[in-house]
Amino acid sequence: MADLLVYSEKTQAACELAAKGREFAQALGLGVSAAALGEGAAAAAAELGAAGADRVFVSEDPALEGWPADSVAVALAQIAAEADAKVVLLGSTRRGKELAGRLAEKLGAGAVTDVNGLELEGGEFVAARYAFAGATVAREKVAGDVKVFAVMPKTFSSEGATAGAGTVVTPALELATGMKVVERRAKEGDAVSLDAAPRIVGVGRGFATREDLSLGDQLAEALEGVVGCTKSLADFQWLGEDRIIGLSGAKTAPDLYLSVGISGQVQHTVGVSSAKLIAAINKDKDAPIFQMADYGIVGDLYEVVPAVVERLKVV
Amino acid sequence: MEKVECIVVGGGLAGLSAAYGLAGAGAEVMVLERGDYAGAKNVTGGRLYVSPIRGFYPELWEEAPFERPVARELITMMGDGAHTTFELASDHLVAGPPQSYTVVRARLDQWLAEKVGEKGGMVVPGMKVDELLRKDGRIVGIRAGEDEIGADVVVVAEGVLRLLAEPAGLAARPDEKDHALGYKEVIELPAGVIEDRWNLNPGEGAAQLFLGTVTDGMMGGGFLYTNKESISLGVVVGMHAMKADGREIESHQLLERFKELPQIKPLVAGGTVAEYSAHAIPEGGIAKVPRLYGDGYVLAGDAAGLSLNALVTVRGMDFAIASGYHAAQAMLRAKAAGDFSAAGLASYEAALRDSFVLKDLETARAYPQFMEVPRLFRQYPTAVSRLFEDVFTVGPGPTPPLVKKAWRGVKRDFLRPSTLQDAWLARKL
Amino acid sequence: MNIDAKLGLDVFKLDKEPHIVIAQEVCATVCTNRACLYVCPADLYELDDAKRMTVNWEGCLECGTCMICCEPRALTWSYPRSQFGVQYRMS
Amino acid sequence: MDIVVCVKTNPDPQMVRIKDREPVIEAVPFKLGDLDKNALETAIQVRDAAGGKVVALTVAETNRKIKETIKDALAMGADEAVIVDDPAAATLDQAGVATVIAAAVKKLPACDLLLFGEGSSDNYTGQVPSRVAEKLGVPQVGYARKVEAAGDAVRCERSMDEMIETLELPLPAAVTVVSEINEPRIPSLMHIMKAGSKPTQVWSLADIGLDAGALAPKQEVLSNLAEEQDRKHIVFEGTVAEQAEAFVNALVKEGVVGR
Repeated sequence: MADLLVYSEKTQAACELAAKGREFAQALGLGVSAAALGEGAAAAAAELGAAGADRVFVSEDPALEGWPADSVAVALAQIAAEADAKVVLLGSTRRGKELAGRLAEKLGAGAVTDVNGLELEGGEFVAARYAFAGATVAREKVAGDVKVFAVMPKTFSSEGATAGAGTVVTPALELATGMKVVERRAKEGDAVSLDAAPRIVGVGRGFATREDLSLGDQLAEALEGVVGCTKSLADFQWLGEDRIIGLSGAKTAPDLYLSVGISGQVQHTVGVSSAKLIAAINKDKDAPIFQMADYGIVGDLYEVVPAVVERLKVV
Repeated sequence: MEKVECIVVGGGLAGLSAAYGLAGAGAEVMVLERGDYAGAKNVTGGRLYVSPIRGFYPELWEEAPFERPVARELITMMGDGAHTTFELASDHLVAGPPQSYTVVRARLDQWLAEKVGEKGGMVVPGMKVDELLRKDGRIVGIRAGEDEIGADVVVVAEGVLRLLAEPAGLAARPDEKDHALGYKEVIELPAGVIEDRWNLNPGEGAAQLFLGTVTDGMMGGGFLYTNKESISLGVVVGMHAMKADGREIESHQLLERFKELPQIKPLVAGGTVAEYSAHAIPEGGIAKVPRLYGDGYVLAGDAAGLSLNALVTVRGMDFAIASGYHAAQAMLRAKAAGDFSAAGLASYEAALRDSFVLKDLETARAYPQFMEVPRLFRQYPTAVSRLFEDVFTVGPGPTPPLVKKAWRGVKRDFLRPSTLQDAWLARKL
Repeated sequence: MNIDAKLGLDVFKLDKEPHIVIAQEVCATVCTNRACLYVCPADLYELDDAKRMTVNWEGCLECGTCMICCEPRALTWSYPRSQFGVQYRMS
Repeated sequence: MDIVVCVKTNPDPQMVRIKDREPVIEAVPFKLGDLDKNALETAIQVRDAAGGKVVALTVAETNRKIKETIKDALAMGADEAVIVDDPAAATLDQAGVATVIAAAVKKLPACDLLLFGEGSSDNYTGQVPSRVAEKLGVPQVGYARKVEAAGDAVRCERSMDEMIETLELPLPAAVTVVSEINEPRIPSLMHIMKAGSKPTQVWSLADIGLDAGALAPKQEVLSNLAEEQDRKHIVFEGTVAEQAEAFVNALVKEGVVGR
């Protein structure tokens, strides 16, 4: 039986793909295979099964440590052959994107990366992704026997997934990587993970000084969220680059995105357009951010933010 | 020092026109333009009079990316609570080769830069010139960043602010008394809507000027030009007038108020503002035109103060193109003679004196002074509207004869000592 | 439509360094009319809490009106460096 | 070290505007991608440290514009340029572009290091570098923020989601860089003037042994429109306290706070 194959080095992202992949697979009469590779693969197998995978190909081969694109691509190509995969869904993380082209090339497949919407239309996949620096959304179709889609994490949900059999398969892989790891270290300083945060406060040029950003911190604290920023604040070195949201930074999908002092240029908003709820505080009623906001306050952030923080304390 | 025959500072219409002529004749020419492309830093109100320049580079104007030929000319006098519009719709405006076209500089200048390239000229965008190099009283080249490049002749077509010409001693610092601020919105509207609103045949355009309440009585006015699928709507206001006004009206609010006027609002209804731009305009007239050439340089376009606000016709781009053309011709003569000194380049100014450029500016010598008349922008637009209001009014009682109605209005608003004084001044126009 | 929204329509390539610098001494002591506050078509000039003049040069349309109108010549005014500043697309 | 930097010219994305949901690219100038400039800057620095030369390679329809934009790469400091002229370049998909690049690289006398930006400024797919690496059978590292020559290897530091990795790849290798790796130099006037005399070769597909028929795209773009946002657009008015009250109440009601 032909399969739909899902893989991401991030187990959560892989589970999301398995859950949605199961829907696609049912519509197309395919089975669902998942691959779990590298460190911790065995542990992920059960989760993938619960998320919808019928079979989970597991390998902790040392050549997969650190997920080098060359050996992961070899492993996945072998697994895809074994599973007779017609569709491969990858997580569009940095590693996943790097892998997508390489794997697609091995499979002779067309591929779409940074997918933030994937649907079946008349039995054919149509993928959506941003183009022109986020100004537009391109809808693309892939021809050929095998298709690869790298889907951004959080595009789909694994909640309420129908479990698959989760049968563990241990493939015989022949792997080698040309990459030598010199060092791996955790990120220094105030590393944050924006793409996992359920509530994000975005700060921008409306803040006059670096010190004033403490208002944003207070707001984030009151919301139990994290602070992200526009590229310009990182350019000023007011905040680290890992805080950037948008085209040149994180693409997020929080439950709440609250922008403060951000006008809403598309290069930034492309990173939050998948948020469930968008709220904005800006002094300019015509700021483009309000055109994409569910709730807005037109006002001086220096007055509004403290008031909102106070009010949040009594929720 | 690296050297080329000719460096043109500024890829606007003056600079590109000079470069086109030079490159076409085989001279080595390099245009340095600080914008990302020619036209990226340029702003026009919107209209180029092509008639005066059609003879220069005739092959160009046939295919230039103009917006619309102007088939309708409108002038609106705006008073408090009333306005009067004079409209000319004449076949002669567009019969045969049209007299004028609306233009968008980003398109026109980019295209002309490409034409210069096709002739073998080098256009370098994204390159700001920092200094004109002087040696022994002669302009010998330019400095851009750390690079100094020499040239037989530098065409100084840097634009109105003279950030290079003034420190080099070639022209005076721009004075607020001789300059106006022009700024505008480009508002997108479908072609069909534009043609309906201004009663235009498909493809044809309108130009509309507004005097009076637009500038709140300050020297200046409003303008509206129809492009292919947008209109340019803006305000020109004298810098000196703004400062002398004393009420400290923020300049940008004038345009917003203009747009909200009941006469304007329906014209822009449904449109989408797509760009906001501003530029300074030289309005000093012939009296403020500096010496146009010297050892190793010529001045062209706005940098030379070549523009003319004659109230109903506002010109500058045609002067820029003409000055560029004549600059190129003069430099080619200088090259042939091997003399790039002031004497070798003197034919430039002579040619401009023989042409419409300095002749029209000379004819308009009195305009800048006349523009200082405050009544021109406050009382008269209102008075004109009141006069027509009287003429068209039929009241409850017996209506006086038409001539009497008109005469009463003329006597009331026009036959006054101040007005007669203005008329005396206007005789020189 | 307010002025910030209008400027938001324009393309600005932002430099890290300002191209307009105000000589605070001159501005505060010599200037009598503070014309920059109202002549600038982009409304970029503001007095801060300490009544010092500030200019939000990032939104500069490069028209030069402030420079021309500044009587005490308190502005060091240059065009933005190569490849920076406003880039008009339809003006 | 012989370095090949793959560059692509695109309509300047900052200048592209949206009208009736369609991108307007008419009259938008073409320029090298910003990330391509980061890759070029990296190549120039590695060359200046380790010796060798830098070739800028692009796949495009040959016209005056591409010749001018590729000159920007030469002005920045590339030693040579190669334009692979494909009249159908605009419709090639990533697999097609990778096929052309790989074939062109094979025709070059030497290539130790292939550098790319992490994505192009228009589509940003990031696929081409890995496809090229696969076609050439060389290892690859994406998202490098530091690249140095290390003997017959290249050492890269990159920032991944939770960790910083330092990796060494034996040459030849492919590397993509991110924008924070450097500040690309703005070419000086003198360098721009001299760029015109640097060698620029134009190769046809036949020159690199390819046939246009073999490059048929596998991807088809059905539409490319600005997104329609389906949002509530509720703006709270009143005093600051009233605004804050109504705002927080709305967030509570939506279930995003106070659970």
